[in-house]
Amino acid sequence: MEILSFVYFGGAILLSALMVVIFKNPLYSAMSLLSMFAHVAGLYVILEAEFLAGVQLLVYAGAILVLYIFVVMLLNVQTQGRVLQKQAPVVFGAAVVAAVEVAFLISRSHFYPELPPVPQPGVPPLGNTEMIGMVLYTKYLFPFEIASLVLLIALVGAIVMAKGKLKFR
Amino acid sequence: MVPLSWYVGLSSALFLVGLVGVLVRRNTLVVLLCIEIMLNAVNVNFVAFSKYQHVIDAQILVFFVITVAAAEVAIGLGIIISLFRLKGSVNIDDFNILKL
Amino acid sequence: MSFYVLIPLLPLIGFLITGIFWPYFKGKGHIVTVPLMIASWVLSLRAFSETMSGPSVHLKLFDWIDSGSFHVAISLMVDHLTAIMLVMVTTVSTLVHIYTVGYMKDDSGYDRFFAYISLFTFSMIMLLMSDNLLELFVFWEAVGFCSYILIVHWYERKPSWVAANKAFIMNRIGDFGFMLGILLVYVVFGTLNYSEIFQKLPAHIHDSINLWSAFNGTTHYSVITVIALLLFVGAVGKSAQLPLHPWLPDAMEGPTPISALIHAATMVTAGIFMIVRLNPIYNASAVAMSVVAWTGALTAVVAATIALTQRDIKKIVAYSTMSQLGYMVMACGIGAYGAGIFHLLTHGFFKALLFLGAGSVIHSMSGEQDIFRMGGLSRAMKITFATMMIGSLALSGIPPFAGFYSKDLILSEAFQSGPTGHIFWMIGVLTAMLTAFYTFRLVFVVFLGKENFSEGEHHHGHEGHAPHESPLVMTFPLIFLSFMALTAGWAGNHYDIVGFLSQSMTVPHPTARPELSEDSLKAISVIVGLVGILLAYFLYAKPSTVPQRMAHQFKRLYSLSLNKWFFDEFYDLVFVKPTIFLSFLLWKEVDKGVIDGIVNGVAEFCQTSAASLRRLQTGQLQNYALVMAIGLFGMVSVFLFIR
Amino acid sequence: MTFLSIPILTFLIFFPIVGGIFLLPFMKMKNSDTTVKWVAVGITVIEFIASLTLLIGGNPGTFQMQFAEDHLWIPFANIHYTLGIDGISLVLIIMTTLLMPMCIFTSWVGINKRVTEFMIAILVLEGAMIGVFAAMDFILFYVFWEAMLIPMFLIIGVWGGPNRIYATIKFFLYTLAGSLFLLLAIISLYFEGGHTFNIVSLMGQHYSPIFQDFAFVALFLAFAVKVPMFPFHTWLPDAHVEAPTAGSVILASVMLKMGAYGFIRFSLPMFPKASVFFTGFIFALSLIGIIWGAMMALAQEDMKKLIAYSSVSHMGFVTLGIFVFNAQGVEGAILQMINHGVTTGALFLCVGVLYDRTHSRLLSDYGGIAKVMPVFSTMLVIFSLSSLGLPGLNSFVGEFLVLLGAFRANAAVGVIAAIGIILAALYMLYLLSKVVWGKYEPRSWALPDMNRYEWASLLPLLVIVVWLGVQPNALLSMLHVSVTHLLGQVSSASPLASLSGGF
Repeated sequence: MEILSFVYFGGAILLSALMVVIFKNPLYSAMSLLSMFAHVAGLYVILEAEFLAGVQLLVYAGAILVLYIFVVMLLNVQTQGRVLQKQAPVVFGAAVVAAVEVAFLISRSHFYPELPPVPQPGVPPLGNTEMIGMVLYTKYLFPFEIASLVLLIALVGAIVMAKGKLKFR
Repeated sequence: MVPLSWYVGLSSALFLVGLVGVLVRRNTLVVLLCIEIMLNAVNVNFVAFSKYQHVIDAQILVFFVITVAAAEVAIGLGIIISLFRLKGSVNIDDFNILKL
Repeated sequence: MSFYVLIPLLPLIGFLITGIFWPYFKGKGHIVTVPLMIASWVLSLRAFSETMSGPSVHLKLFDWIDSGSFHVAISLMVDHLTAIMLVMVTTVSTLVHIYTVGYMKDDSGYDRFFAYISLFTFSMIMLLMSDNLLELFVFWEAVGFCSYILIVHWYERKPSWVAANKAFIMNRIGDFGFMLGILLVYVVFGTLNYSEIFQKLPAHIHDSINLWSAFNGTTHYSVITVIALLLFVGAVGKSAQLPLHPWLPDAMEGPTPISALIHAATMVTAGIFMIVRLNPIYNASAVAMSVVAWTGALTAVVAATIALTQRDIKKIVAYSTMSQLGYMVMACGIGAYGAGIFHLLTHGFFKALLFLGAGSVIHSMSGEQDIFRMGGLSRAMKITFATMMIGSLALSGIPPFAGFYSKDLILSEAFQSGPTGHIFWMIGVLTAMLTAFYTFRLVFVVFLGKENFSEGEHHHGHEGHAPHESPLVMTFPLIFLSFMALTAGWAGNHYDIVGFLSQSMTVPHPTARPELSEDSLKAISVIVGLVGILLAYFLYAKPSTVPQRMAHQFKRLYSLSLNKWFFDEFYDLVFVKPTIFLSFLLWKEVDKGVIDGIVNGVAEFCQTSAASLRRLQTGQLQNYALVMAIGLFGMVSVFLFIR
Repeated sequence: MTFLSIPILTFLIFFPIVGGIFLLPFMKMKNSDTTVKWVAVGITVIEFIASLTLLIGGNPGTFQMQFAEDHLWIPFANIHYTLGIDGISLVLIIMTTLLMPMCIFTSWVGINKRVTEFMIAILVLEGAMIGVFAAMDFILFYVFWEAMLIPMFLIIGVWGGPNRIYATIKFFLYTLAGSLFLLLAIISLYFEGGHTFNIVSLMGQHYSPIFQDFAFVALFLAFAVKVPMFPFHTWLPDAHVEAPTAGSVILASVMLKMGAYGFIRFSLPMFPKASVFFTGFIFALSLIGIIWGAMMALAQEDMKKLIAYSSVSHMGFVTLGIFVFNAQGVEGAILQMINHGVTTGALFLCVGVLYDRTHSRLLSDYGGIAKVMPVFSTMLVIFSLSSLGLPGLNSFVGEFLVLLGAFRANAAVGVIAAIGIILAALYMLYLLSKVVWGKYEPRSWALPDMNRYEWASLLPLLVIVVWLGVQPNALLSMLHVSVTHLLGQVSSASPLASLSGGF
């Protein structure tokens, strides 16, 4: 069952990722990406990261991609001329080599077997979301604050740039 | 039980697909989308290892990656809009004004 | 401080006052310098009289250079040699100062001129009073500078500054040798002080030096000979000996008073003074002595032959100066230092006289210098004629004039100085005849015969009347100098000047002279002189075509003499042109071409290679990313497969 | 010793720099040029007076560094702010401070755009130059050494002639390329010499012969460019020709001395064995430089180029004197440095006087100026004569001592060097003949005699030219102890038997 769902989600992820690259129209690419995000979220569920799966759907699919689609439709660019760069053949060649390398690397690598869950005496096992909450607000509190700052800056930056009053030379 | 190496393989393949997309597409918007693919490839890896090693911290990292991705998209799209205003194009090879 | 300091100091003060405030004098420059000069002259007479009786004076003024073991002080030394030279120098200088008042009247550089002749006199006095080689060298060059700046007095005329440059550079070449001599003296003796050098001389007399050690040569030379010859190079330059003489005749482009003072009586004799001053060194080297003697003899005769055909009144006198300097150098070369100095002194008086007389002629002719455009001047310029006559007789060695005694002494000493001495004697006699001939050629052409100038032709802008006698300020020095030319020789002979001078020489002069040939030798030189005068009379006193015909007959000899043996042309061809050509060639081809070419080439290489590398920088972000990716996977491959 | 309660050397370095900073507001002001010039004159004159206190407070009887200051500056690499001077640096510092007011006077007419900036550049340059002479920490030295380049780069590049960009970049890159070798040597010395940059303690070390050779060559490249020695000299004529008068003066008088100072301060005492080893090489380059510079000067039509090439010739004497390793040679070389600074500086000032009137430096545009500018002509003649080494004026003593030292070390070297003196007469008299003598032909420009600013810039130099010619001991006496100590450092490390050629 698990293997089956992995094959499904993995295959769908790869396929929609390829579609992103292949589609000429950016709108279609964005839609394929939506599919990929959804399937990645599914994969997270298999991996018992339910909170992340939710975040993936909410943030990526719900926020980021919508933003994309807004922009794509706002700009409404007609794709003219080549879709691919001139260097595409080189890239494909390099990609094949890289794929072989990675495959070789993975086949050569030794992965540790799955560790047995550490029983925690006296403490009731927590759900995924609670655990993330616990760690995020204790151990990673400072990076969390920084992340918020990053978002703030991104917010400000995006506004400043999108306003377009700045004069580029 | 799915072996860990499958996940690694999946994430590598996804990463490569994203990378190829970044390198070959002329449309800046699509390049940005492909960057998201690459980020997701990394995230998949993180989550897989988190499960197999029982380390919750990896998921926190994914959380941060998503945060940064959000920020990046906001800024990136802002830049693209500015560039579009400037050049009337979103083709990446039109943006070579840094070159002498 | 004793009064000796004042002798050089007074002219120096004169120079400083006139030199610094010259714009304010406005043609009154003489009111400061002339009295100071007279005072200096009086003091040098006193110095002379004190030295006659007392010991030589030695005063240290101040330490000049101290560096490591090297110490040089500026000092004053007055011994017999210095004292007697001082008298001559200050006398001539004073007279020239006075003469200048008349001669340079109305000249725009009047005050400047006084400043410089005072500076010259100061330098010359210091040169005479120096007690070490470096001090000598300093003032040696200083008088050279004064000569330069005075030759260039009329700087607007091209010949002036060409001549001045020539004088300075030729002297520099001489000084090059002189300086090397000084350096070698210091290296060998460890001191530059005369008395200390002479003290240490015996210890080093057999030292030898390997001149080519830097080039792995093995030949060794006697150190003393090398020193003597190097120092002599300086004397050759300063005293206008062959082959560094061409500057002296050209120096006549300067005003006549300085020709008389610097280029006849004083500065040019510095070379002879130096040799005499360093006589122990020269005595220690037979090779150097014969080189000196031969140089002098050749100069004497070559200069005399050139003087035969010159037309410029000052050039004739200049070549005669050169010839007489050759005499003195020859005298030094045969060891007759006393005779050389004696001739130097008498020559100083009568040659200054001749120059000032020539100046008086030029002055009255308003600048004309060609003797064949004068003539018959004896009627208008009686004093000048008389004094010039006395000077010429003295130069020709006719008794009882000064030249007779001194020249005769040199000739007899030459005759007695061994087998080569006879050759020198013969050269001397030949020169004496030539001297008498060209001197009286000058006198007869200028003062006798018919007037070869038309009235008013040379008087543009001037008074515009016939040649006139010069004013008293100019004739007074002439008269004074004729008096000296008359008496100096007799007095020198009578009071045994040679014996007097020998007191300041470490090697005593041999006093025992064989009396045998004296009178016949004297007779020969006098007869020879008279022959020369008579020859000149027949050829030039009356209008005659003989000279032209002779010139035609001996065309080559005539042209050799007229063109001064082609020395100038030779130097121009061998040294001047190649140097300039080489400089330009090296500058254009090597300095700009090769050296700078390499520098610019390196820069250009960087630029072109950067320009081609710049194309890698496409400005396409994806190119960069691709290269990064390839690099990354390349590194992975390296990590994987080439471990 | 302090000045206004600041340690004197620090004061000397930073007073002009701070002064320059205070001038900054004038940049925006209108009609402030004259004020700025007077302020700059005031600063440099105060600086000069302050530097004279070094003379009063200094002890000529010791070779120890005097007026020493030492503060830790950058702790992790043991870099200190160390200052100190001995007799050699003392005379160079005083020469520098003396020349600066003259540079400002000579710019009075010639510089009329961006006056404030120019004065700031000059003042900052002065501070950096004094810093070079006073620094006793190698890194500090290097900082000043490079800092000096920047204002000079600007002075040539902004206020220079038509080809100024080429000249200034050539100057900058050439010197910088040399300096990088200096940095290399400094860093390697740090590791070889016990992790310190203190110059005095680096001198006390013994280095292996191989290291000495390499470090010497590195230092040589840096200093030879600056001097400049023979094959590295081609930046000099270009820089001089394009630089404004003040720039030429500073370049010739002070900057060229840095190279020679480097040889004396670092190469000799730190690498005595290598110095002896490379003596023949340096002799050869110096002699070629002496003759070469003189011959090049003969071929010039441009007055500034002529004087620039004559500098190459004169500096050949300096390097020659330094490497003969005897008291006369080294003292003569230092004296020659000062003399060259004064004389050549004065000659450049003279050219500047002419250039301000005519805007031409070509010899063929002049002739007979003695007629219209008698006082100036007198000055020019005296400085030219000083340059060609007339005894009684300053240059003679230095050249003579160098020749004496060279002759003692190796007779042939002395002889060849002496030829340079003949050639010096050739090119200086050539200059005089073309400019001062001859018939004056009126041109489109007026040639009034010197104004009071030109008087102010030339008269002090004239006095010094004569004074040093008559009383060189005044300067030499400051050098004796330092030079003796220096020679002791060299000879203690290596016997000089191999050098006494000639006999």
